[in-house]
Amino acid sequence: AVALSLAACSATDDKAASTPSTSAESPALAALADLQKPLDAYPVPTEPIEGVDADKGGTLYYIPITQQSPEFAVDQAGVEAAAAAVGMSVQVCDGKGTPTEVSACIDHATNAKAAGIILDAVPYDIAANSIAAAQKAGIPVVIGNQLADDRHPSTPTFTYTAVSGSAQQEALARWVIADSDGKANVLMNVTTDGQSQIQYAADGKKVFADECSGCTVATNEVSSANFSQVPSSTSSALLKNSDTDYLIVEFAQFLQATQSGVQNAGASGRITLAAGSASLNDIKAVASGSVGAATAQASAFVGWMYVDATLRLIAGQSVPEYTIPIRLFTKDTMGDVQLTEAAQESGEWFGPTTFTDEFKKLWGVA
Amino acid sequence: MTNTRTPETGTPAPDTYTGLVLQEHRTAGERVRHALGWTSARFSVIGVWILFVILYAVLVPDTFLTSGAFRTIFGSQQSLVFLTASLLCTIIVGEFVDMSVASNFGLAATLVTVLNVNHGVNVWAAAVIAVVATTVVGIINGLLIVKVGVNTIVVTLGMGTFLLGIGLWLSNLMPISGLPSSFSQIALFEILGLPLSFYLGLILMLGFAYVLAFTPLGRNMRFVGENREVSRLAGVRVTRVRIGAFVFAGVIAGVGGVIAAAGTGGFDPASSQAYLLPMFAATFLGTAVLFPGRFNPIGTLIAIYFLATGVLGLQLLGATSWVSSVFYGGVLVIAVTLSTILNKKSR
Amino acid sequence: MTNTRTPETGTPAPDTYTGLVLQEHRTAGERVRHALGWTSARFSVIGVWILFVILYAVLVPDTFLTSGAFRTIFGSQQSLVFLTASLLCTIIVGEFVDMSVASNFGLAATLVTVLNVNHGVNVWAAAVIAVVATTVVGIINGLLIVKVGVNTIVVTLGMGTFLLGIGLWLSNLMPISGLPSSFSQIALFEILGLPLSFYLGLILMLGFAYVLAFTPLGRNMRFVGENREVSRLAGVRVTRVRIGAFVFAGVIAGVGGVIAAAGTGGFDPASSQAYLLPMFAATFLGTAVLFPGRFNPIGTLIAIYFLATGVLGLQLLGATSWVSSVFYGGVLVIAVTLSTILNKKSR
Amino acid sequence: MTFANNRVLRDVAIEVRPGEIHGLVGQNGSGKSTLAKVLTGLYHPDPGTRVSVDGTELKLPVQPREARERGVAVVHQSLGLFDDDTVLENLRIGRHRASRVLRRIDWKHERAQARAVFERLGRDIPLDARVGTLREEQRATVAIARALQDATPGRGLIIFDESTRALGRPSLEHFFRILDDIVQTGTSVLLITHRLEEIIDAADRVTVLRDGRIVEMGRSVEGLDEAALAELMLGTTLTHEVRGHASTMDAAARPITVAGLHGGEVADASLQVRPGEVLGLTGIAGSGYDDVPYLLSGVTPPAAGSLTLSGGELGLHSLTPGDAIAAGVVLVPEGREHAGLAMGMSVQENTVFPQTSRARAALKPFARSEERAQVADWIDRLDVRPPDPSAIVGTLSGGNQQKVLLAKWLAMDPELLLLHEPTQAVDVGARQTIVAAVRAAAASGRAVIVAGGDENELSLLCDRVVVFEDGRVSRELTEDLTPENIVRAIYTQQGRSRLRARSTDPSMNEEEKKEQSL
Ligand SMILES: Nc1ncnc2c1ncn2[C@@H]1O[C@H](COP(=O)(O)OP(=O)(O)OP(=O)(O)O)[C@@H](O)[C@H]1O
Ligand SMILES: Nc1ncnc2c1ncn2[C@@H]1O[C@H](COP(=O)(O)OP(=O)(O)OP(=O)(O)O)[C@@H](O)[C@H]1O
Ligand SMILES: [Mg+2]
Ligand SMILES: [Mg+2]
Repeated sequence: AVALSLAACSATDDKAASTPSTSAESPALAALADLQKPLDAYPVPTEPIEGVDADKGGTLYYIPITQQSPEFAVDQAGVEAAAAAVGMSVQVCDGKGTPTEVSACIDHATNAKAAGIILDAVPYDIAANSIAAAQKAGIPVVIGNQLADDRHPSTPTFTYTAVSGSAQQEALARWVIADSDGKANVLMNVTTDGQSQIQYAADGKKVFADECSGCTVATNEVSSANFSQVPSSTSSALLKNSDTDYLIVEFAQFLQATQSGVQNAGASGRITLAAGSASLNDIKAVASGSVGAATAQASAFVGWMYVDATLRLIAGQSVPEYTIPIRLFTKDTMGDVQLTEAAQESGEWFGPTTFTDEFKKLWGVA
Repeated sequence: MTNTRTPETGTPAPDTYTGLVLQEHRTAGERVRHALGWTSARFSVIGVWILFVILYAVLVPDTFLTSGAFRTIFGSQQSLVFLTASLLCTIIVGEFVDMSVASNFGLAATLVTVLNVNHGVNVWAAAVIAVVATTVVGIINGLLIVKVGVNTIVVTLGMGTFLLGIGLWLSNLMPISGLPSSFSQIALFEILGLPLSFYLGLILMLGFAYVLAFTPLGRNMRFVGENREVSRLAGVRVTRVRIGAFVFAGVIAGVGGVIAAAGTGGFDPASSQAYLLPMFAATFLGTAVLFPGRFNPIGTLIAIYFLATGVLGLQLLGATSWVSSVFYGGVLVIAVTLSTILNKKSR
Repeated sequence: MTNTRTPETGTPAPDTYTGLVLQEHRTAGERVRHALGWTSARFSVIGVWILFVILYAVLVPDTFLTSGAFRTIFGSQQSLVFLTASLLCTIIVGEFVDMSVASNFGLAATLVTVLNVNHGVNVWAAAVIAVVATTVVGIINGLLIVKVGVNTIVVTLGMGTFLLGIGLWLSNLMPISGLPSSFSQIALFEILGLPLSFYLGLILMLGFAYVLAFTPLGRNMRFVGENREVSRLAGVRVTRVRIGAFVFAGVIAGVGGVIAAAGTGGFDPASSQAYLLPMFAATFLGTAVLFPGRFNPIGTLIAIYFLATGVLGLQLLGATSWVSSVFYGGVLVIAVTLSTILNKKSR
Repeated sequence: MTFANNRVLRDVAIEVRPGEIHGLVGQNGSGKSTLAKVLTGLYHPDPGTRVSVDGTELKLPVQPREARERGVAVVHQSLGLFDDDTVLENLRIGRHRASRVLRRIDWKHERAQARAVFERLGRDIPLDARVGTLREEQRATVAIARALQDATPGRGLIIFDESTRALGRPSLEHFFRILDDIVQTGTSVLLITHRLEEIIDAADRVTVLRDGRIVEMGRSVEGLDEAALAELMLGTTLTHEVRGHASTMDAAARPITVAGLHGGEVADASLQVRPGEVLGLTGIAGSGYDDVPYLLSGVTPPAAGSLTLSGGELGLHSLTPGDAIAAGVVLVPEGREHAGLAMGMSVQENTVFPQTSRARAALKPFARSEERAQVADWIDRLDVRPPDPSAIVGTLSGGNQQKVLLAKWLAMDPELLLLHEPTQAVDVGARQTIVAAVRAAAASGRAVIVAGGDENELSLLCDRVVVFEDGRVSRELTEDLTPENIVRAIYTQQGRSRLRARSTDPSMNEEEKKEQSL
């Protein structure tokens, strides 16, 4: 609730400085404009947590599905900073992308009587037993970067946190619509690695269906399992849809492979690229103009959010509806954004970096 | 390897494994050095393992010296144990690295889950079907390689890719789960703080080692691996032994896959390729343990837990993922190189 | 090929397995079948390739029969061409599959980008440094394997993992990019609608094939691969040839990596492992082309574009990603099996 | 029996009587080994084949195991031993007995078995020695022992495929004494060999194969002599199997001298050989004579010594094969598969290989057509069959491979030609061609050194023979180099006695037959 009102008021404030690229004054476009600049304040929850200092000395286990993927590095930094703030230590365990490794990590956390377990982008399914075991042992488990799985609903010791995937896809869709003045032939490289990713893309598609009668959308499925085939499948998709002028890459990790695919199909000239879940490097690409637009989420905030959620579970409190700030970067609206790793980890791209203090206040460790 | 005797000189070539040549005439000093080399060639890895343990115990006592860490090291490597056992089956009869093992393993894990969860097949029936499937794969590999005479890597690499595709199709590219928790007991049931699957893996490897060391079958397998033609002339049923090895490899991979699925409650077929590397690493590192230059189950088992210890320790020290790659690679090269040199010295 | 009669006896000399000797006893039918077997063993893959082309041309003419499709097939495989060439270097001199090629390739691609983008080194200097680095890797491989005598797979597998780690460390786990577009011309500059890198790959493979077929060096390489002792007795510096092969493998991988980086403007080190499979597939499928049972550059080149065609066509037909895995695996096994059988028949 | 499209045995029917030594002779590639392998189930014969042992028929294809149980044992041409394993392991491989429950091997029992066999053989070879460390002769003994242990006295058939080729004279005579004992019991022996003397002396009857067909089945050796037998094998009268060459030595020319040669088992040997002369080196196993060629060609680096050629002195220490070849010293080694030829390559490539192997301009293409012409010439000179430069060497029969190996090195036009066992396991026809070629090389002014243990070979080839003892030259034979004299010189104590003092004729009662027709 909190977060929503925040977004709303910021929207009203910024009416004046509207987006350069478009003329029409629809709320959608206004929202789009807002997405292109930092927030005035991060959507930090308001409900404080009691007895956090009791958690001092505990160990949080942070388990990303794989460490070989940039965004988790930033999440991890956030988690570590946040944990440090409450005097907890963080143990990182690389899921290495395999069910057995992820399970092993969770079991390790359970065996080690962890204060809490944070699973980043880990589908419940690939470690179902271990997660269940962890909960049986009374250890709070937080899953992030995954849509809630109805078959495994939240419990007092287990919760999903908010995701920004859909928001990013919708933002990209709106940008494409605006940028093409409502006449875009879009190809989406949809990641089929999991249910969540598919859902995000679907939400993005829906925007085109609802808000752009003049647009066509084709999709091309890519997956980590067949990484080596991303270029050729992109090429073939472009061959099939020779009138494509916008290519949305759901996850920037496939951006380079997609680009080679575009090159091979000889379509470099006519295609504008847009990518979601971008990290520093991709945003540099936007700055250099080789990518039209990119969305990113405030990963630093995500780290703090994970810890906040965990602390609430530990304290037995209910977990609020978080909102993860996202931003849409385009060459001419990103202004003087600092393209450095420091900036990325501080979260300054998305808003005032003071949100860490606000969290600390909530936790009573300021 | 074939006839290693060099006709030119009539002198024996140095032995590939146990360098027992020319031991007769040696001075005391030489004998000592030889003994040293001999020992270190066999136990250096174990020594390094102990070193690691001590190191970590000093650096991160409160996390490393816990039953939790212990259980993590010994309770989390079953998949690797089964995979390497399956790989050893064929390597020992002289077939070069079977690239289909990982995918075959994945196939079993995927099949059992899909059949049970998506198609409501009784989980035990599903398990049996899964193992049968992997066995059939083994038979096909065997027939193509042994009877038709196609290159081993081609067949297994192709089969591996093929099975990966099948697995992805079955699960329709997504992680799947939902096996009944009762079933998970075949993997997770705890004995002395370690899951049943650990003991299963242990028994498998020890049994394997026993067969190789003490039974006629084991000897025939080794001989066939050493030199096919000579074994045939000596009256070993080469064809049967070789095909048998592939079939067994299939069975083991299947059982391993089912147990893995039971343990995690599901599987992600896309991930099966991720096992290839640690699997090879452990198997080859095993040649630097106990029997230098020789593939052997016990050595492999030790290598697996050695690597697990190393990686866990690094993680406890907060190293990022690239470190463990470097560790894996570095250890593999250095350990095997050392043991090769030492083993030569000990001649 | 003629068949002979021994002057004394008037009956043909039964001197070969090749059956030529007894041709005169063969019915016309047999002779035809023999000739057929001979041809099909060599050209079946090419035939199938043509079949695919026709098939796709009929099924999806408007997308497949376009310059775009042509470009996609022939303009997208350079990385594979360089990787397989590098792999062939060592295979030809009888070293078993070099597992470090892909990572070495990745190292070069990562280095050139990191040095230029993150450390502002002049891009050409960076390229040179990258190639030097991969060459050094080749030298180390060579020394360990040839001089020290460590198992090839162990060294290369370990080295591969190690380099993967290094690559991830250099790029700090992120895909990197930002190479100057001027530099990208060494890969993308268009000639007759195909990028320069395509022609570079072509020249590399043809040159390689020429060296093997027509020059003393090539002959020495093949003899060393065939029988080291025989080569040594003929005065070939076997060690030098073997180490040389590894060094060259390093150079080629490096150049390939740099070109790949130039083409995409950067690299994702995590992706280098994704090349392993197609690389092996193409190399081994190459043994079913032109010279059955022999690794040969031209065959490999054909295999690469054959696979590319097959996969693209499937994708144009709307097949999901698992289909192409099945295709890769299936084709590999079937093609090589057939050519093996046919080749036996044609004896 | 057919390999792919190549029928190598055509309608062969052979019958071995109980208690006889049955000789089987034929040219290289005539199918002797194949016949042996069919009988033991290693190869699958074509339909219509019948094999019966001791009256009862075997079902086809012969299963190796069943054949063995019926007492059909074989010592293969290539012994079939694991050099990296002990004598005991080699002896018992494939014959281990496992305990009931645990399936363990009972090594006590295994040792007992092994000892028993060696006792029967009257040989004592350490059971734990690695076979790789044994001499060729001992290796042969191990292989023979392995076959004997399968043979139950009184029944079955033992096949020896050129098992005697590596045996020195004393062991040879001992070997036939053992055979005599064996056949006494009623077990039959099929003896495959190229040493016709063995047939004449030892066999009861002989069967002759030519091009996979039977030309003589079970002809009694009474009244046969080696010439007659050779004639049967080749289908032509052999001009001579006795040395009939005039010396081509050029006494005037400066001799090639080897001084103070050390290394391998050679301890300070000095030799002289003149252009046009063929010098033979021989001695008992271990005397070091067979190391000399490898030392002189830098294949096994000598400890010390010098070699003086017309071009000047060549320091042997740190001599590489490359240097040796450059200096005009070439080696035709023993062991075609191991060191002689690349079996997977064509005749042409193998023949011209040494000429390009050290090329300075490693990337300058070689002249294919010239090479082809040259190879065609050599194929013609040495009568290689089939005369097809593009034939894969591995598909040629032993004799023809040996010819290619010789051509390969003669084509280098050397000053000093070193040979080791140039005609081992080669039939009389091929042997003649090879001898002629070597003599021709000598005649054209090359110095030739032949190291060999086969007195017949030496007597055919050499102008002069030196005998080694303990790594030194001990005796020298200059005139009338008959096999007898050579053997006497090698084994000073005793000369050549008849191989087998035939005992009373084998019992021809109850007519059992081991028959087979393909
Ligand atoms: N017609 C043939 N041509 C060439 N080689 C053959 C032929 N038939 C069999 N072989 C070879 O002989 C070997 C023995 O055949 P076989 O199938 O009997 O194997 P084995 O060792 O006897 O095993 P098993 O008895 O269990 O079948 C085969 O591996 C094959 O290579
Ligand atoms: N495994 C095989 N595959 C195909 N052809 C073979 C095989 N083994 C032998 N041959 C061919 O069969 C024929 C008979 O070979 P075999 O070895 O029986 O001759 P051999 O009489 O033993 O000659 P040698 O006196 O040299 O031993 C030869 O032409 C040989 O090329
Ligand atoms: Mg033969
Ligand atoms: Mg033979």
